[in-house]
Amino acid sequence: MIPYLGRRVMQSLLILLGVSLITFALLYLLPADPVRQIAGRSATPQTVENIRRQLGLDQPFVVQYWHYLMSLLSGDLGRSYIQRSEVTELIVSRLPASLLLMVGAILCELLIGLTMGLIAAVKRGTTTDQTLMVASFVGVSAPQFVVGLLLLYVFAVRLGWFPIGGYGTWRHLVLPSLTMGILGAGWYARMMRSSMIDVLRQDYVRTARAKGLARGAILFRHALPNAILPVVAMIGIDIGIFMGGIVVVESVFGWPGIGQLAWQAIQRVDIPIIMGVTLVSAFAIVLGNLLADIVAPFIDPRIKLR
Amino acid sequence: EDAVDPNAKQGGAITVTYKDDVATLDPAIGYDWQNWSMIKSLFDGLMDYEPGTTNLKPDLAESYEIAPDGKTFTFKLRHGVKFHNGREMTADDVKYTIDRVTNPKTQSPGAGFFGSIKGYDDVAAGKTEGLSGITVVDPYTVKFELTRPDATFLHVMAINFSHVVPKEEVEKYGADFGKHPVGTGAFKLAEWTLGQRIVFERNPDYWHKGLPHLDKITFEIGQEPIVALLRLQKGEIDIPGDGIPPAKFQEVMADPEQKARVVVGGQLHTGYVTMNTTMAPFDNVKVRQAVNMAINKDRIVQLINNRAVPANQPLPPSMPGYDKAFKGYPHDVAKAKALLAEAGHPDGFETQLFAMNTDPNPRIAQAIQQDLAAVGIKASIQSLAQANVIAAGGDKAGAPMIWSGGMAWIADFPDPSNFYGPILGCAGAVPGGWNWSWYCNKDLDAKAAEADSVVDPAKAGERDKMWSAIYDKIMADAPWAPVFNEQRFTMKSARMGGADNLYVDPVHIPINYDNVYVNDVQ
Amino acid sequence: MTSPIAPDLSATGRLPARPRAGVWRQLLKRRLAVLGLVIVAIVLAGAILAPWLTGYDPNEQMFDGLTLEGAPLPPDAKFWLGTDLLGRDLLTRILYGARTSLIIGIVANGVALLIGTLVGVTAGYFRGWIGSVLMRFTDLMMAFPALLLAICLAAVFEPSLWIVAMVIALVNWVQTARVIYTETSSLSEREFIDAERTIGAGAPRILFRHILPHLLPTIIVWGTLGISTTVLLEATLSYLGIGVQPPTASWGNIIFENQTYFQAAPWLVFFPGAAILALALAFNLIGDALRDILDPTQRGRA
Amino acid sequence: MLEIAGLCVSVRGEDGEREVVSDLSLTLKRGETLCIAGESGSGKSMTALAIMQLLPQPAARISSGMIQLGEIDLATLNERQMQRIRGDRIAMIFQEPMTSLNPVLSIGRQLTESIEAHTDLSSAEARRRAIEALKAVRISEADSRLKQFPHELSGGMRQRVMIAMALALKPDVLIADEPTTALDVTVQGEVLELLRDLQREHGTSIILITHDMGVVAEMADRVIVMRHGRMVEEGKVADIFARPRADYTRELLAAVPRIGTGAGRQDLGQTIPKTLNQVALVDDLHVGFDLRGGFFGQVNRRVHAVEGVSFSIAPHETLALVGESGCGKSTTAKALAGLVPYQGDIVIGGRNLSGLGRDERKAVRRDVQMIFQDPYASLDPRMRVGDLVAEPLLIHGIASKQERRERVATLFERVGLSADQMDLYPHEFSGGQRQRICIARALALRPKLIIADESVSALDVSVQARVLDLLKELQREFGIAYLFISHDMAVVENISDRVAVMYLGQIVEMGTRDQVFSNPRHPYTKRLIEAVPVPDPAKRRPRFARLDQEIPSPTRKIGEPPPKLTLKDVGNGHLVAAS
Ligand SMILES: Nc1ncnc2c1ncn2[C@@H]1O[C@H](COP(=O)(O)OP(=O)(O)OP(=O)(O)O)[C@@H](O)[C@H]1O
Ligand SMILES: Nc1ncnc2c1ncn2[C@@H]1O[C@H](COP(=O)(O)OP(=O)(O)OP(=O)(O)O)[C@@H](O)[C@H]1O
Ligand SMILES: [Mg+2]
Ligand SMILES: [Mg+2]
Repeated sequence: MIPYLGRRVMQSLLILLGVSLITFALLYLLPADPVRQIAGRSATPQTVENIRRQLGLDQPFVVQYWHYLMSLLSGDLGRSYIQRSEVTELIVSRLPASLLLMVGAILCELLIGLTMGLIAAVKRGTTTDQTLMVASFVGVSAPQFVVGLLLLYVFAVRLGWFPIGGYGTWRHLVLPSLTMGILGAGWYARMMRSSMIDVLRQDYVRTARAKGLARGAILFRHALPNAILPVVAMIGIDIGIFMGGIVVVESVFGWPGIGQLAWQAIQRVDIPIIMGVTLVSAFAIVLGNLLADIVAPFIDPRIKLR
Repeated sequence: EDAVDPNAKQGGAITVTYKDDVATLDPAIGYDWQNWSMIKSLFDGLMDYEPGTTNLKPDLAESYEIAPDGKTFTFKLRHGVKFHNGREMTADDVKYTIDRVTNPKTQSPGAGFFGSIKGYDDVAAGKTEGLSGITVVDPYTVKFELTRPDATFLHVMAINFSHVVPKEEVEKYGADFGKHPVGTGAFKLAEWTLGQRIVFERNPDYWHKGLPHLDKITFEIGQEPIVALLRLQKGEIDIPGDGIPPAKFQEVMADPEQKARVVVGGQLHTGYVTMNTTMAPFDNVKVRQAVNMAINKDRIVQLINNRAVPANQPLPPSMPGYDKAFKGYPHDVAKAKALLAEAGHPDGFETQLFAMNTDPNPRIAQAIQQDLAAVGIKASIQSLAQANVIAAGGDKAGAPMIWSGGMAWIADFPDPSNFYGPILGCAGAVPGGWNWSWYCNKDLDAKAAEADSVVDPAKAGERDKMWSAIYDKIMADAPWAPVFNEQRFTMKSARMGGADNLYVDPVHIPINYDNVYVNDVQ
Repeated sequence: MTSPIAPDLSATGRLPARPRAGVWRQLLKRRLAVLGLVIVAIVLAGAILAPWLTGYDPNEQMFDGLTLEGAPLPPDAKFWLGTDLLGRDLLTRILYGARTSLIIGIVANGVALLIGTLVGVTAGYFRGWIGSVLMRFTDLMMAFPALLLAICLAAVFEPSLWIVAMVIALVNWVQTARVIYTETSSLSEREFIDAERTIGAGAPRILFRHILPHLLPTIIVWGTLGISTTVLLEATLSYLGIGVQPPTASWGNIIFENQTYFQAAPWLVFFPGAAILALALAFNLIGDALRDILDPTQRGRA
Repeated sequence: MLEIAGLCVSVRGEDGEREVVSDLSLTLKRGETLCIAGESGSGKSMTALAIMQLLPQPAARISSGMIQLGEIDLATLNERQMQRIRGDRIAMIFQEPMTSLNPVLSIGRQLTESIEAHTDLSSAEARRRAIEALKAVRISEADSRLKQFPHELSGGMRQRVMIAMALALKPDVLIADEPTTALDVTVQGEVLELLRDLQREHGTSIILITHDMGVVAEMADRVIVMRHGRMVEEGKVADIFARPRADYTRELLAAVPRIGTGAGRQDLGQTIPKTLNQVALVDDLHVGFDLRGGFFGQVNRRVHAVEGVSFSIAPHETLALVGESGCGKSTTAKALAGLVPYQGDIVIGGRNLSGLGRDERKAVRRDVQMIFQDPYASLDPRMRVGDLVAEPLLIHGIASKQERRERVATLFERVGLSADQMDLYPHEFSGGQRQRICIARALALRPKLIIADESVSALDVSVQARVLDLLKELQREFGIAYLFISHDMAVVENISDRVAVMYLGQIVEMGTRDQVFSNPRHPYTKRLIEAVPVPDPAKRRPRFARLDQEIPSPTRKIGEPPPKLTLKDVGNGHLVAAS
């Protein structure tokens, strides 16, 4: 376990290094000048040059990246060009909200998706099954912005069950999590269905029935843990997909997470923030995959960490 | 001191929402429309404008004196003005403030505004620190010496970059001063939760007695405009800072109750299409004129739900120097075609139209595209992120045509010169500049300099005329096709009080925080 | 389980060629698959025949297409699906938009699938250093925010439909590669692959004739799910100004341009949304059927 | 105890319903063992599943008949009522111990849950009962085993756990569906012994389904023989073996391989001298699998799967490789077939495999073909069998398309299939047919050596007999040499010329068939032979001595290779390891 972790952590660090290098290079190649964004409309060319020099953006790429890497090692993500705050501070202040949303969303999608998949698998071939599978497709195909606004309109404005956007209590969390979750639920429902159908065919399910176990015990104790393994592996991938959706959902619900931060930074070419958020999200993805791999042996003892 | 609104009630709190983060509240750095007016409430400058108007008035300065040659400005400071930290503001602070803004280390985007002060060049080049042109005569008198007469100097003393900051606080917080702003303004910062909320509370020691009216302003950040409007309709907030979203505009205007809470006003804004005068075929004035005639401005205004008025010249109507008599180019397809034929393009030509990618700009670009197609010009649209459009515009061979919307000119200060220098003058026609039509007319540059040396406030009318002439001449060369001047539609909650012009204040967007009040207190 | 035994060979005494062309016929025997085929056919026909199907130009901003206040018109006899915010006929735009969306949903998604499969299969079958390098690269790409990559790529190249399609392909292959990798590694442990090796089969043969057919179900699932995600990703890119450029219509950008109007003008979101859903569902129905048909062990099951 | 009358089970297929069990009646008395024998697909499992009401849904159903357990007619119960019967009054052990236990639940959990489901015992008591059950099936350290997972146990232990699970609640009836087919002879012996013990202690009635007549002879009180869903004969075990009435029963008994009857083979083993023209020569073969661990994933342990094995095979000769599961038989075969890297020398047809170029190796490959243990797993399920058989020809560029097709057709006929079956898929064949397809495929290239790795273990006796005959026939015809791997000593005795016994990666005894079978020297060989059940109820063996410890593991730390055994010639080339 420990050696395995050590190896994985090392690999993860390499991946993060790679991500930082590629991102930095891409941003360097971007045909948009961050300094002109900072300087704004009335700045004189001299002002622009001054700012460029101050930020070290007149240096060659390698030097810039080296400097970035060095300060990164000392835990410094730099200072935002536009917001002028420490990137670390900006990210730290917004990360909890995003993590909360992520947890909420993953819970939602697992809850909805797995339930749908489970029911569909058990009722395989029936109308229920077909309806659920069409529903899962709707989930995958619906634009999140529209879903979010619809939920907001119906449940917050019309019915008043939840607050209209904002952050704070669990009631604020429900609608954004649901919006995020609907997309993933579609994926999980399909995966769960096929893996459950597979498992229900297995001999050990028949053994369980032969022992006279109740249906619930068979489904939840015997079938589910076996069927859920591919789903767990998917959660790692899912975090990556999540990072894409977070931008839209956070902005619809006024959720103070890093998605909005990233979005604004991209719009304004605020390179330190883009770098920071990229690294954080890469970290989350790497961590998610690592966790999925670490959890797997607990679900299926046959799997060895290697 | 101005009179205070006698109907105003004291106290109460309001909530304003914004979609984007508030960047920084450091007056030397903050330079977007959102923090612009917030900074104005936290800090004060030597000069200011009468609320709801574009009329200059002394602010921290009690009075000022302009030498006859227009090169020396002496300001007498108000006594007993205190920073939020309790210390009294003096002339040293004024000098410190301007020195700081012009110091390259500060990275202020507004440093260039102070270019006329003596010693600026040395400071900008990093040779010295501190402008030789600013002298502290006594704690309540400060003198500015300029290298040339500058009629806009009083406006410069009113823009945020010159708002006075206390040295000790700046040094205490260093680069984080923008997160811990301390000024002399009507409000002081009470709370800043990154990404969520900023709270201003009333400055009880504000030198302008009776102001501000509100005890507290809460800015909620990260709210989608549509959601903000829903919340306004439910009475949860008072001002949606990003305005009425287009998708909801008609719903609001169709409801008399809601419509009554919408204040309409002009804005120091012009939306225009630039044509790169160094690039064929736009190097031919006839082609540029043809484009001016091809665009159906009424249709475009209709597209954006009539939230603008068609424009015919660079200056917006509420700007001094606006030429009411100027008729501009009419929408005339036949004539446009004829001009194109004269220019040697009877069958039109192919070109590109750049535009920023946020609604409604792509739509407007498509409308322009269709209008151009009607005269034979096939323009393909490049709808890009703001930064990319700006980059393309600053490259001489980058963009033949740019629709300016979304990045368009909102004046820094209400003066006709502000529409010339960086965006139409030779100074801006450099790589990385903002003169996207690369129009450089040395003659006009000279005329502009001449107009700006008319410093005497008494001759303001004369100066405005000079500027009108300049812009008329520009329109003859037609580097731009002005399209419309955006109107402001500010919506407020029913409890908000104060004159309407406070809600469409030309220099405070969305509203003038210092002077508005709420009706439901006491 | 048993299916009717192959044809009679008494006639000539020679062995007849075996019946291969069955896939189409089998597909046509399934009701749901036929429904899927019909939908795809309609979309294809709509895309190809668009100029003859409507009397409007997709980009023509009609004067009578907007109210005086500049609001779009709801569906009526003149504009069957209503008009958009520029006063253009929505039906016409959806028909023309099908061209873009089909290219994205089929070509871009297909290329992504191809890359993903290639990488996954290579890494899963060969293992060794090629495998590690490929999978580490996949991990890297997975950890990389796709949107950012898309933005940068699209900003470096000039946006055009084909660039957009390639950008989408370049960010979308990663998940497929992961899944295919896992499956290939377990497949190559199967005994019949060993059996192939003992008769001297080379890697290309094993990969193409034996491993690939077994990956088909997975490829089909990810392929069909990918249709709606890529079409929507194109829309997101348009929204960022790096998708297909206006006035070219695509289902995704129709939705994105108009999504804030979902209350004021619901038809602008509903119809293109329904189109995406129908296309994705249709491919899913066909894919499900194909999966069964191509899997001989599933023969004869309903 | 249990009575079945007129049971019909039908299965819905493409072309309507088909009866797979027709009009079956039987009674089972308390404490009795009833064996159901019959060929594959005769409806044995369906009968068992029908009793348990576990027929595969929705395809199969009981179309008529009644199943009476005591006073209750099981066929009329609903699912909930049936849950109470299952496990409690009727328990079942399934064919496949490897897949019948849930891989993600601990043994303890799987044992206690059925106890908890059927009794009001507290969880501590249930646990105690579970431990008792484990002890009853003689699993050592039952306490700590509860925490283990199925994959941590050997096949035999898993099957014992299955039995413990079935017996924990002391059911009235135990149905065991081929409980030992997948196991080694030695383990099979242990399991059967165990069933007998338990029956003696609890008086359980057992329905034992098997196609192994040896097992039937060993276990049964009464026997039912089934074919095509119908009972063809029923009677006391002694009667059935001594005086079979039905033709099919006779056929079945005739097909049973018996130790000591392999005399039909000419004794080539002694007459062929060790010459240079051996088909295959293996000298000091080593195969190890490195296991990684540690911080950097370095190799720290090695599975010594094959440790210094040497043998040779002459044309026309069959060398049998026998030994328990995991002793390295398959690995040896794989090394020969070029599927795993190895150390040592393998010479095929005079060419040493190491040091050959790519093309030469491909050419050698033509001479060595392999038939795998599981015919289903070794055929690509998505290819038509005709294509599969033609594939070797295609790869080696032999014959035109039309010729290939004709050759394949000939091969099909040669192995007893019809040419019109070429367009079917593997799953459309029975196990025996599939194995014949594999043989046809191996023959396509006219190899000099065929490696048959447990190629007949999974087949039922009649099919097995047919396949073995086929192999012998082909050998006579083409002079093919076989390396025949099996753990079934009876089969080995039947087909082999010489026998090598492997234990923990090394050969412990090697000699001609007669030397090994009539004069086994090594204790391990003796044990293997003793474990084979004799298909004659009159000759029931005395109790089979169980091994209490597990088989030692071939996995060792790096740098600690296992001790090397030296083989001693005890006369006429009969090699035995000193022990
Ligand atoms: N799920 C199913 N669907 C359709 N037919 C089936 C199914 N399971 C078994 N059959 C058919 O039912 C018949 C009886 O099968 P059964 O499993 O009882 O045979 P068996 O005697 O146990 O054979 P074996 O010795 O191979 O286990 C066979 O013809 C088989 O093809
Ligand atoms: N790829 C591998 N990696 C690690 N160990 C392996 C591998 N293949 C086989 N082994 C180990 O090598 C040993 C010999 O295995 P092998 O398959 O040769 O046994 P066998 O005699 O054929 O047994 P069976 O009768 O069960 O087929 C076993 O302990 C097995 O676990
Ligand atoms: Mg069976
Ligand atoms: Mg083996």
